[in-house]
Amino acid sequence: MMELIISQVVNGLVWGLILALISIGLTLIYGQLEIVNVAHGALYTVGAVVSYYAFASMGGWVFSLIVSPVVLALLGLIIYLTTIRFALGKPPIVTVIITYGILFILEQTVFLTYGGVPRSIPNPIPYNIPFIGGDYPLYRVFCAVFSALVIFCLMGFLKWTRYGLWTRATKQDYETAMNMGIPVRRVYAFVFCLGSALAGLGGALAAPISSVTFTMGHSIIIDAFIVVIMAGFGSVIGTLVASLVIEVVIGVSAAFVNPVMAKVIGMALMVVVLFIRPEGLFGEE
Amino acid sequence: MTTEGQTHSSRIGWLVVIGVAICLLVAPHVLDRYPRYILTEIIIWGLFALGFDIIFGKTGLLNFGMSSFFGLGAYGFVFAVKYVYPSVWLGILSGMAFAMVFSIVVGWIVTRFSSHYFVVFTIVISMILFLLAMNLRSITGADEGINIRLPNLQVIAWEFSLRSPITKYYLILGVAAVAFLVVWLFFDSPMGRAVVAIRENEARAQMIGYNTAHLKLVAYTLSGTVAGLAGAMYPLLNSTTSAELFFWILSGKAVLWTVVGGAGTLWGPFLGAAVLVSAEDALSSWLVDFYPILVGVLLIAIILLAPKGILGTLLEWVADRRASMEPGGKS
Amino acid sequence: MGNQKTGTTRRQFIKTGLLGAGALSIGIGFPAIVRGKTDPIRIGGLMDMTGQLYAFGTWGHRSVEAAVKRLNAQGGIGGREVAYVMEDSATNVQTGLRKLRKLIEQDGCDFIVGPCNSGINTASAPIVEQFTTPSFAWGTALSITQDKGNRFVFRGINNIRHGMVALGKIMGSELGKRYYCLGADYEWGRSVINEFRRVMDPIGGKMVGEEYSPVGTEDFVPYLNKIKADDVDILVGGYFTGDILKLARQAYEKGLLKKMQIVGGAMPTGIAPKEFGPAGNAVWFTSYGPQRMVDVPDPLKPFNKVYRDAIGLDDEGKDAKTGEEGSPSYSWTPWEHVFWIKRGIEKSGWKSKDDVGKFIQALEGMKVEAGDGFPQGAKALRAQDHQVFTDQYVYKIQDNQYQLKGIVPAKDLDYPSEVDYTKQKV
Amino acid sequence: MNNDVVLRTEQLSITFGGLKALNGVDFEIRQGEVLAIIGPNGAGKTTFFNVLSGNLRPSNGRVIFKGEDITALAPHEICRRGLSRTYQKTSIFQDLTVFENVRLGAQIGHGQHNSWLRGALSDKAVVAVVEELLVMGGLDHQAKQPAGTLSHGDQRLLEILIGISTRPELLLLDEPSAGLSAKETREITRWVKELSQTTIRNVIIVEHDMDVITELASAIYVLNYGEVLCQGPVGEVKCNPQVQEIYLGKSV
Repeated sequence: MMELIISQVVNGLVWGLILALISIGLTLIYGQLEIVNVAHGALYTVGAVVSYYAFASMGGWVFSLIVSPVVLALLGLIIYLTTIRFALGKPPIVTVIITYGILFILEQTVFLTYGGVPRSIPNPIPYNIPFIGGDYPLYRVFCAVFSALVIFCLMGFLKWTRYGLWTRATKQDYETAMNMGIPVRRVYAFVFCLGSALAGLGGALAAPISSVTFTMGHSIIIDAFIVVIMAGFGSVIGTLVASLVIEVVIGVSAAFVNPVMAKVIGMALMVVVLFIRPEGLFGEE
Repeated sequence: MTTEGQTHSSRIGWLVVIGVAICLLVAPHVLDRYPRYILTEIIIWGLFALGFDIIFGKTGLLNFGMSSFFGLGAYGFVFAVKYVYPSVWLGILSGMAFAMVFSIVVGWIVTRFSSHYFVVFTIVISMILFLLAMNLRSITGADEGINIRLPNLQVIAWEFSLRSPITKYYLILGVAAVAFLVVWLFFDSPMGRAVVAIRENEARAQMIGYNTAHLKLVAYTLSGTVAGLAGAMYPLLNSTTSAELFFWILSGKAVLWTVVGGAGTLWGPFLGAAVLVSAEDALSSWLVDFYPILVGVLLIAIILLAPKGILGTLLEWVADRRASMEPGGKS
Repeated sequence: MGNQKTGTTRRQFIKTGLLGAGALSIGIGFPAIVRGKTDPIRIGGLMDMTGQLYAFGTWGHRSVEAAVKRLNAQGGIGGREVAYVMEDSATNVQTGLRKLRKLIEQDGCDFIVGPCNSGINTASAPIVEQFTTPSFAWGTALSITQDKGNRFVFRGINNIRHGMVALGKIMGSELGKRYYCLGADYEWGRSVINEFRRVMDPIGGKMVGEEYSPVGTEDFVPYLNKIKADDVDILVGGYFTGDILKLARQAYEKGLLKKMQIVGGAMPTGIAPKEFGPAGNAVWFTSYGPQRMVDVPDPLKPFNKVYRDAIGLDDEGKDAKTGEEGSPSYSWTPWEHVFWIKRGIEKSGWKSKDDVGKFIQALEGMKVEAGDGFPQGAKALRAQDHQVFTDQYVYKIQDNQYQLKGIVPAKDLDYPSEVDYTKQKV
Repeated sequence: MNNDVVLRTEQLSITFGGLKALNGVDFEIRQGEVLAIIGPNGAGKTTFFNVLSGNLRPSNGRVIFKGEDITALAPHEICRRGLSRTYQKTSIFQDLTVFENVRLGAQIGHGQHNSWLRGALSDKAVVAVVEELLVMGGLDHQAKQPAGTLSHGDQRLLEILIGISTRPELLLLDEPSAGLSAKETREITRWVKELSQTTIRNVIIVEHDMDVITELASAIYVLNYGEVLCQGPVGEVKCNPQVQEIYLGKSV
């Protein structure tokens, strides 16, 4: 039994990191623009589909890891300029409904172009490492490391670069930032593109693990929401910690109870945390 | 959000209401069988969206998990009719009771959150219910659900068979009308007005003496109960229910119908449901591929350009016109 | 890029002549659709054209459309034209029920060819009974011709019990007896596992574990971690289309499939075998019909060819125009359902909905030989539970191809009926 | 504590992360008094009001209102006990009509805010009070307009009307003249004076405009860096050198 628990914890950490990467875009966009992006799951799906076509055409899997974020950043810019930009001053509920409309549009466009049938991307690193209680896919370990790297780069970016400083400044106080000559409009557009790019990167990374189908965004968005609000909307570190905690808890409880109850336990954990701290683990009041 | 307090005595308003009422009463005899079935379904979906409008349009909180109440209402009805006592009224009451108890328990936690946490929390709660409903197969029948035989409807002395769709139509119309009246009166009462004050400026409402946490819980419970009532109508119409009713897509539809129809107008949800359900039904056979895209664009256009939805914008336009027409009116 | 939508518009009356009359009566709302004996026989197709089961719906719709066109080319049924209208169920119970009523009440359909979504099939049963409209279910979950069915519901395809019995017979000899069950937490997934256990336990099978994962699971590793590679011979996957693909690939990545084999409840329609990659070589499927021409038994080859040409499928089971992976092993069912309707009408002399009782009794116990109308082979429709018994196929993926491993004849798949619809009045 | 003290604070202090916004403030207002609180920006005037009205919880010290310790109560409980306030930055119900804005307060004033059966319009008493208040505020012919469409001056007026409509015993006015023209300020001052002699007996005003204060208040408290610098009748405080210093800078 100990063996099983250890392998569950390891997979919990690995999948937790991947889920963190997928959710970080959601946290960033909320933290900055106060937007709950319901279309985040669709952006994740588009990322996976773009990486499928990039892989099919260019053959190089690494290539698709670059193409997806770039394409998604462009898509994010288009979405921002056409809809989100007009909603910034409005009550937050308006942006939820806008992104809900975008979810409809994106998902159906993927269905019409990519089609409804699932396809898969061959495993780029088809080796496993021997591990207690069976083998463990090396590709997943790579994904975990890659996600951790991206998240730390993001934190570094927010701390030390000029744009990062601006991003944090506009987060604290929109008006003063504007008066200090920070191009707030451009920062908002930049953050929305960055958030979309991260969603695309998450899609490209996870595509070989699961398979690429037009409804793959549905299940991921629920997990991402659980992680993001448990962490406290807008906290990057919180998202990392929360996704690790939740995935490990679900993994370990899956060793004892049936999988559905394990998932419900993970969700119940979120309910308890929010009951104690309504603003989430790392959220400010 | 529409302006409150337009004078109730405006004749046009009442004329429209009476006209709609007459049409609805005559409809089942004029319409052919399928359009009548669609109209019955629209009344159910309208009542469900009304439940959403109470918490969103009137109180200003976006509950993205309304399907929890609808599913509970449907199963409440089926459990009562199948396992307790085969009576339609008991089923309806039990459906409402299931939804009310759930909304009080969850509402007590949820109404303490800020609006963003509220949105996401309600989605996750409805997903928990969906997973449980799919898992507890022996109780809920999972995605195959439970089929029931509808008992006869006892109204005081008379007994009606529910096999005739016209009787079903009038029962559902009656229940929806009563529910609508209760909700309308609530929002015309002092407490109802206080709930609307929360949407406008919660801090100030607290400062003039309203216990906003308590009022939000009242609004959340009323919203849940009305949605549960609508849920109870579903097995009444289709004599079946399934765990799929808990899936979040249904909550999204309530948002869609209310926003398009006109949030905060109480009539809006019914209009939104009527327009979109009939469009989805009629158009979808030719435009099946592009319909979701159209809906997405429509949703964005309305929330950005006409946030008050069809009815809200209409009412505002009428109010502006009437204001400018009044002699010396200061518009 | 991507697949071409099927050329035909979704809502197309083959015989448009009488659409005007039909629409007229609907619009003005004549109390009942008064139709003479020479009006067309109306068949309604409820298909999952959008949503997860998109591929099944698309091919099902094509099959019914082609079958009706073929019938009308041969003079219709008893000299009467056949009209076919399709509605999209969107792989969703609420939409499915609404469209079913549209087919029956607005389009005045006399018969319904159902979708393959089990949830919609069971939810439709009480409604087709209420409107006395015989419906032909395409879903393979057992309950459709057991507790959830009724005298108006027929099924012209084997169900999961047949599938698992066939798998047991073909695989039993080659593989060990220890199996682990992992399924999706919905009715169909549980049906697959229950039936597999019912087959293996009597012949000494030992179930090592049983788990059901929540709908929409992306990561199966937490559940695969519970499986020890060396003490399990067979992993039973109660999953449909894309999920079985995910399970197989993640099991392979975890190194479980060195010896262990995976068993699937149905051929994943629309998914090319190459998508499974190296994991494919350990994956077995029960299948309700032949996928490739080479698998078709010789006596049935001409009939199968007719069917494939009619719906535009090549010998390899791919779409002749787009090269997309089709599902000839599954989508023959709606085609045959149209011909079951023809046989029923001819034998019972059905003229309108009033003769529905005679039609049902005519079909009960009917035996059909293979032919143009029944490309999948000879069948017998049992009277008590309206379940058809025919040959069941077993496939395995080998070098990115679906390889036929064996065909189990109908007589070896018999099981006693647990219900008797003939007692229900019509 | 003799009975005519309406509100008293004892050693009221509050710190925001090291900054002592209020430091041991002792304050007292008797029946029928109109007091003013002055002080430079950031002296803690609005913070003082926020603590009195329950928006902020003090680090230590107590607030006694009509003999009852209300320090720990929630804003709505304090307001129902008869302590109402207005805001420096106008905070009204923008989308509701003017009539609606005032009625929300009047419902509380008449204690039937919890009734959910009787129609709000059917209660003649509340409607009468609202109409009377609107006439008094000169907003009666704009009753049907959404509050958001009023001029800034009218919105300040509405702000005060809402504060009064809950029939408080003590009204906290937070810079009523903020952003008003000289004419409007005179009107509001005259109006508040009339109020303080008729319906609202006790008023505390935070204000910068000395003319308004001399017109309305009988005594002044001077707050500086969260402490009470000095207090006393208007005349005496005006010529106090320390007060002039903090307002006019060092005297030459």
